[in-house]
Amino acid sequence: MINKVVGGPTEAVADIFEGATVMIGGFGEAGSPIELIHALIDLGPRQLTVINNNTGSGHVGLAALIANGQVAKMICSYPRTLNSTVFPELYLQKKIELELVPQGTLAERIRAGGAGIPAFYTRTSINTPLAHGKEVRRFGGYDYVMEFGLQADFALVKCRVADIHGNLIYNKTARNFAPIMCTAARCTIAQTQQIVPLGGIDPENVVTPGIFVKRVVEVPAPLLESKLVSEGKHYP
Amino acid sequence: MINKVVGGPTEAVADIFEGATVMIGGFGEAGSPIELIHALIDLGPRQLTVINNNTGSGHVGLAALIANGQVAKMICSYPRTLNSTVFPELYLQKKIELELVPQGTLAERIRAGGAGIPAFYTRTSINTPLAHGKEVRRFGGYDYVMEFGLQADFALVKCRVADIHGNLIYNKTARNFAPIMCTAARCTIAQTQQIVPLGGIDPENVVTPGIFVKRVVEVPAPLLESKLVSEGKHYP
Amino acid sequence: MTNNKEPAIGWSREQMAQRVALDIADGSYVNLGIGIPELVAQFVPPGREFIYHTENGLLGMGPAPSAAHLDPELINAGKKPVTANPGAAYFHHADSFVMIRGGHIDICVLGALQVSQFGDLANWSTGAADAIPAVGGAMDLVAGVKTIYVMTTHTTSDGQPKLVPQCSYPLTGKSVVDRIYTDLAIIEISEQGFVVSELAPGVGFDYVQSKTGAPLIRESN
Amino acid sequence: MTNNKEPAIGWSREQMAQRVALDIADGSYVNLGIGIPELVAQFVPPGREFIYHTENGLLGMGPAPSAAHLDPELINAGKKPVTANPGAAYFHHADSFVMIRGGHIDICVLGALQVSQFGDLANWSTGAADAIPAVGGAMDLVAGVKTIYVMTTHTTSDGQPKLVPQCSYPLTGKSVVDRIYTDLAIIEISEQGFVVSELAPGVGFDYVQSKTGAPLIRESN
Repeated sequence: MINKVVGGPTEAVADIFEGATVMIGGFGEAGSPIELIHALIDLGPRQLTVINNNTGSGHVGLAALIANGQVAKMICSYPRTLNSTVFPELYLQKKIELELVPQGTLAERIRAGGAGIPAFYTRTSINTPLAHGKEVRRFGGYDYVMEFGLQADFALVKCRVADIHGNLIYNKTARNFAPIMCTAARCTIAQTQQIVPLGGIDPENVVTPGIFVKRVVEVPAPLLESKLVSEGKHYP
Repeated sequence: MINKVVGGPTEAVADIFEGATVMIGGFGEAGSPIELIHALIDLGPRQLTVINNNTGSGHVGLAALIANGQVAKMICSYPRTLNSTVFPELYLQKKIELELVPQGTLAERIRAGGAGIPAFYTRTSINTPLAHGKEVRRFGGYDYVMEFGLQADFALVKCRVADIHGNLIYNKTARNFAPIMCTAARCTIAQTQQIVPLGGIDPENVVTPGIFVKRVVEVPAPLLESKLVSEGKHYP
Repeated sequence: MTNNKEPAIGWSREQMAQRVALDIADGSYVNLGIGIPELVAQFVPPGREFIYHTENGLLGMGPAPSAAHLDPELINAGKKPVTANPGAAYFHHADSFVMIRGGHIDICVLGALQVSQFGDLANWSTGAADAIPAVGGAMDLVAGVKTIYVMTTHTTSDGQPKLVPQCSYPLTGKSVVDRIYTDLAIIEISEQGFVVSELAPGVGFDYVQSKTGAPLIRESN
Repeated sequence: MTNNKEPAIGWSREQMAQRVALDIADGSYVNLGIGIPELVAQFVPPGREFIYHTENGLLGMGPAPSAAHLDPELINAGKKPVTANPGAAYFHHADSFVMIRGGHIDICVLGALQVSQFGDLANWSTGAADAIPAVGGAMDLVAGVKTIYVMTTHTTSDGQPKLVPQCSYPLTGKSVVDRIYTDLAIIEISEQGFVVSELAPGVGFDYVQSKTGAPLIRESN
């Protein structure tokens, strides 16, 4: 019978391998699956390609994963944010690669990856440096850039409530990239503040249907990135 | 201040014009906005292009709109269903045009139309007659067909609950095409069984945000297409 | 060993459905086509759980409701009333076909007009001039679902082979079928063509070959 | 009529925001860029209602919460805490950019590094070798939103024109800006270039021209 709940973050991420592509949910700290990221730091696989809107802040969560030398490449829209120093330093030293993607194109590329759409056209970035080298095509009198779908080996996301089939609902703007990342990864791992019995989520209100989720791990009181950063915490 | 509620179906559809493209929600009778369709029959504009998964049944709703000679072209995936005789007869007499689109491609084309995506690639229909004349392109060793986004002048949808800003929630599988059609039409008109005050829909549970809806009309007890068909009813 | 008599031999529709269900792994996400494939849901082996997807917008579809619980807005892709199991989810059509096109559904069981020896499927149109073409989600399903099983009578009602060298009807998809369950046999699609992996009780290889439009290969043991 | 003195003249940031708000129709769906544009929300004219979109996934954004009601998971695109008004909706990023790319947002107010006389906008990068490039949703907004207003000081902090013949910084979008609100004037983008439609009180046309890198056109009356 179907039960996707696993014992803890360590077990949940245990098969993430060297060179894997990992989508990580969150917009800043909202929706960042910090316990799963810390378990990934404990596990230690290197040469990861990470897809996230940002690059983390301080020395915890995603920033700590980068600081630990595990990330070869970031695909993101906004790599500098308040208290973000780890990525900028490594980037200027040419020790980490960056693929900069407009935020909406990043979202659409992830959705396309999950939807079996290999490529699509968008006006976003047309006539800008971010369209360099990309195919441009005219539809209805306007130029559009061709963009490719993005897929990943793993997705790590945070949600508010899950059931044992992996149906998920989120909290406010912490939803952000998680629902589309769940669709675009071969193995989606969700940390949730609460696990409810089957039927505990109204079928009308499910945001991520369980078909997109492989593992669920309960983290009732997740750490708050901004609090750790303000306290000057480092992980590990 | 924003209040999208209008007095009734007649007022709601009053500006639908000859030659307009109209998306109509519903999968069979589930989600069919039958009162709005009947108001459109009363209004009488002709030469419409209608986008719906089917072509209606019996002599009410969409089938009656077609029988009334108002539809020049149907874009749909499955034009024959139980009790569907109006469209087949006109089609065999070459009195109505048909663009047959695979169901998932139809859904994705509507979503693309709403999302500012002029074209995308899909494997669906590759090596079949429905790919004839379409551009084929290879990505990652597989062939894909290019498909175009679909937009409309109007969308008519049915929902369960709406607020005055046009936020909508649906009932079970009556949701089907409505949320994407709302995004792809310049003017979306929703009939709802209930109108609630602002705040009456939990922001976490909104399916169609109000930005996609222009008009809301309350129809507390909508007619049931299958009941009308079994009673042999004709509209008008 | 062979049996060339014409009376009802081989598997019943229910036995075919049972045989299909046996080949579906626990925890699979399954889409059942309209018609015979719907029977599969009645034969889930003990200890297994399948989650049913219906492309009109429901994951976790349950059986038909009692007359008292009919809801005309809770239906399946065949537009028949169904129920939603605990843990179900409703979603719109674009999201539903993300599941299909994106390769998230494990198994789809479909009916067929014809299947070619290399796995081409024709199941949406006979191409007749006076037919109303209707495709629904069939082309999306064969293009996107990981494993495609076909469940069909071995021949048409007038005895013509449905398993053929090449489909004469318009295709639903090319090289998409993985396995065929008929009333006479279970047949795999291989690079060499049709391979018989199992015969119905009392049905011989030669008999099945006589009802098939393309060469059959005996499974090597 | 002209005024070439250097002390603080023209509109304050608040007055600029008020002026922008006056030009937004009742019932508009509005996206306010990070920084000065955020001030616009404080000056909604009486009798009008705007609905604010923030691209990280909220329509119906309200003002910053009191300290007691901070929720680190309810933030705006600038990652600052906000609230949700009655009638709000949360959605994921792909759906949020459907609103933007699909042309559903009526007005976006953005800051600028440079605006060219034909409406090209540069607001994401100075192109400096040691800069960390970061674009966020700016390119999506200018490509998709129906009307783009720019709100900016007329010159850089060291007095260089921000309104230029051609942007020297990397573009966010080409021919995307409709109107510019600066501390000195309101300037429309026309096919002929910059057209001054309104001067701040006490500010003369020639003075604005002296602070502008491209020719200004007087609005014909």
